Order: sequence, then C-alpha cells, then structure tokens
Amino acid sequence: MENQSTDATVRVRLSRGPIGLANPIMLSQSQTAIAGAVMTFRGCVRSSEVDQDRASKPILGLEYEIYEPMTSRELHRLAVQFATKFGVIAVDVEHSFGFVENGECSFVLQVVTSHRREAIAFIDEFIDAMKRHVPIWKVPRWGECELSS
Amino acid sequence: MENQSTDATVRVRLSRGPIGLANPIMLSQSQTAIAGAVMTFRGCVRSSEVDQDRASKPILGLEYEIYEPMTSRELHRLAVQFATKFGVIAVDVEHSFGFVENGECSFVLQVVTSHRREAIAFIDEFIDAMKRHVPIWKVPRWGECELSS
Amino acid sequence: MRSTSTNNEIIGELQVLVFGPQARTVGTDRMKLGKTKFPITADALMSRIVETYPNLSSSIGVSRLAVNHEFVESNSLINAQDEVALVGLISGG
Amino acid sequence: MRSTSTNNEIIGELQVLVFGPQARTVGTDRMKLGKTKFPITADALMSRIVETYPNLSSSIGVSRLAVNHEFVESNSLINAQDEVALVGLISGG
Repeated sequence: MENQSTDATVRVRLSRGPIGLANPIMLSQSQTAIAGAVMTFRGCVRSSEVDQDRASKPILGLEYEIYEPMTSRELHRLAVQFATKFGVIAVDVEHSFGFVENGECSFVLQVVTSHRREAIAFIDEFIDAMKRHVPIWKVPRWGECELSS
Repeated sequence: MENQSTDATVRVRLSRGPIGLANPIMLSQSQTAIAGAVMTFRGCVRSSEVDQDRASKPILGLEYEIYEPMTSRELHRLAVQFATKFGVIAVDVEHSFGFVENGECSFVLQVVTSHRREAIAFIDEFIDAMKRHVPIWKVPRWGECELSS
Repeated sequence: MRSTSTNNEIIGELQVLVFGPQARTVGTDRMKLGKTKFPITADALMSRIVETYPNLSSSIGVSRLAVNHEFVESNSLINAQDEVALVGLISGG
Repeated sequence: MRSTSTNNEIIGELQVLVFGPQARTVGTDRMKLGKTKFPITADALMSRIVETYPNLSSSIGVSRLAVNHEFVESNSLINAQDEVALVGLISGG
C-alpha cells in the first residue's frame, strides 16, 4: 500500500441505480493540449446470468452491494496506481450500487491519455484489478416468477 | 480480400470537420440482451506535431485527406473483418476529413460486445489495421506565422 | 461488541460483515462468532468462520478479510474493537 | 488519358493520384508519367514514379498502389483505363 502521487485528475463516484451517458471529463487547457486519446468503457447488465448450476437463466437485473468507504477508497487507490503507471491525464470512474435493470449500465470508466496504447492498457488493467480487489458484489434478480404465496 | 459475412451491425461515416460527441449506437432488443460492454475510442488532435526534423512544433490543427470511395470501403472492410473475428454485436466508425483544430476529435470508434476482452481487442486491432491500410492522410497546419508576402 | 477481559486476554463475540452471494448463503449480513479470543490472526479467524458457517467453505478460498476497511495479510492481528468484513465473490464492473 | 496504340501495345500518359504529405512533396495531387507502356506491373510503375519524382524515394518504401480503389500486388497489371493512386504515409485516427 505504497503512497503514490500522480498528476492525473482522478474522480471516483458511486451512484444509486443505473448510470446514464457519462458526462465527458472536463480538461484544463494544458491537459487538452496533450490529450490524444479518450476512451470510455461502459459495463452493462445482460438479460441472463449463469446460476449456481452453470446454467444461463434470465434475470430482471442485478443488485449491486458496496461496502463504503472501502469501495470508494479501493477504486481511488487503483485509479491512482494505474494512472501513475501509464501516465494518464485524467480518469473518471463511476459504479452503481442498488438495482440495475438489464439493458442498463452499472459501470462507466473514462480515461484520457496522450496515445491510444496507454488508454487501452489502463482500461484493461484497471478493470482486472477492480474485479479482484474492489468490494462490489452483484446478486442476480432472477426473471422467473417469484412465489409470493 | 475474402468475402466475409457477419451478424454485426456495421456503420461507417466520413464527416467534414471535427466530430462532436458520438451518438450512441442504437441496438435492437436482442442485441441489448447480450450487450455487456460498450467501448468508445476518440482520437483527438493535440497541440503539437513532430516535424520532418523530429522536432515537436505547435500546430493549429490537422488537415485530413481521404480518397473516396476507397477510404469508406477499407474502413468498412476492416470493421467487418474484426467484428467477425471478435464476435462483435455492433460497431460504428466515424472519421473526419478536412480541417480539425487542435483540441477537437477526428476519429470516433464505438463497439458493442458481450464482454470486455473482445471490445478491447477489437479497438486495438482495428486501429492498428486502419493506420496501415486505410487511405487517410493528415497534414499539420503549423502554428507559426505563415508568410503571406 | 460485548467482551470480557481476563489477564490481558479479551474474549468476546466478533461480528464479521458479509455481503452479496455469501450473505445470501449464510442468511445474514453480519456473522457472529461467539467466544472469540482476541487478538486473533486473520488466518485463525478464517478457520473459525468456516467452522461456524460451513456453507462458506466453497467460497472461502477466494475470500479475504478487510479490517477497518483495508485488506490484511493472513498473519495480521485482529482486535476486539476492529471492524471486520469478509470480502469474497466480488464482481464489480 | 491520351494514348496511342501500336500492335496491341498502348503507350500513353498515366496519371497517378497522390495525397497528403507526398502530394506536398511533389507539388501536385496528380502525377503524370508520360509515354507509359501498358499494361505495366505495379512494381515497374513504382520504379517509374521514383525516377520521375525522386523526392518520393524516402517514402516509396512505405507506399502501395491502389488500382480502381483496391490495393494491388506488386506483379498486378495496370491498364491504360485504370484509376491509379499512390497510397503512402497514411495516418488515420
């Protein structure tokens, strides 16, 4: 857990429910001058999930749980770590908590770099690390009739 | 130049001048059901370019030249080729021609896939191939006073 | 957290937060481990969790403990006043 | 395209489209190669281009010919009525 510094603009947000189209990252004039690549990744909820028996079953959506403030802290820590590694200009991370219906998006990652390769590497490695280290859980809300007897 | 077919929705456009925020790709209901990853790459004009002497010099922007209909055809051919390779759901390619001022964007690539890895691989390989095969040229408009004697 | 102290040794109930699919598995979001001797290492606590909640045995291997919102190593010591969370089966994105 | 035919051999001026930095280098977007014998291979045409426009010698190695809007192999034959373009120093994105 080394202490890292970066010149990158890093923003992390957790939002209740689905995330609409992300607001573009605002850049300063000096950042714009060197910003050659802007990449956005949106993770969206598909209409089926694999259940415990490895069968694909229809879902209504996913319920996301977080553990604040650890979730925000880990997202921020990883954003700074990989922004430093790849010389990123700015990064914006937004993740949902609560229910996200299928067809909607639960995760938006935006990154601005000088060149394409750093942007691609940042997105790839950040998401890998997020899936290993950031306390975010999803629970499917299955699409079949739930008995309300 | 094999004849390839794909189920992907492929759209290619060439636009005069800078490209604003891209319109999101419209998906059918069956496409939305399996769309887990939406990636957007924007290529933007930086405020300096390397000149013939390998020195970095300020520019006002870049003048893009195309060679129609070959430019569109090659973009479409590559989009179909890599969409097929990576099982892409939908892809949208937009490239500028004419003058694009620095700070503005000249290229927007959007791709929709089921999972992140295919989206990243598509963007990486498509852009590599574009830079090798698609007839698009850029000419810097240098930022220094041009003598108009 | 109720605890009793004897000769510098604290014995008490430890609550461990649990989330997502694991919380569904154990039927609570707050596991209770009675008569825990503090300090306890993370490793020893993991063992006690599985003993007490055997349904977690299939997922404990991919789980880590967070103490006061930071991941800890297996030999870290956990004290009675710490906030402890089981972080397993995470799946952001 | 003006051309004269003698014994199935066509001799004429070939125009080759050129773009971007290479067009700036040669000072035109339409290179003219007089007295070209058709058909001519892509390879032979490349040689003639460099002979006629020696300023292109540094970039011809990264250039290809497109005939009727498709890239061609080095041994492809180019005829008098074909539209020919030099595609080099491209840099989309």
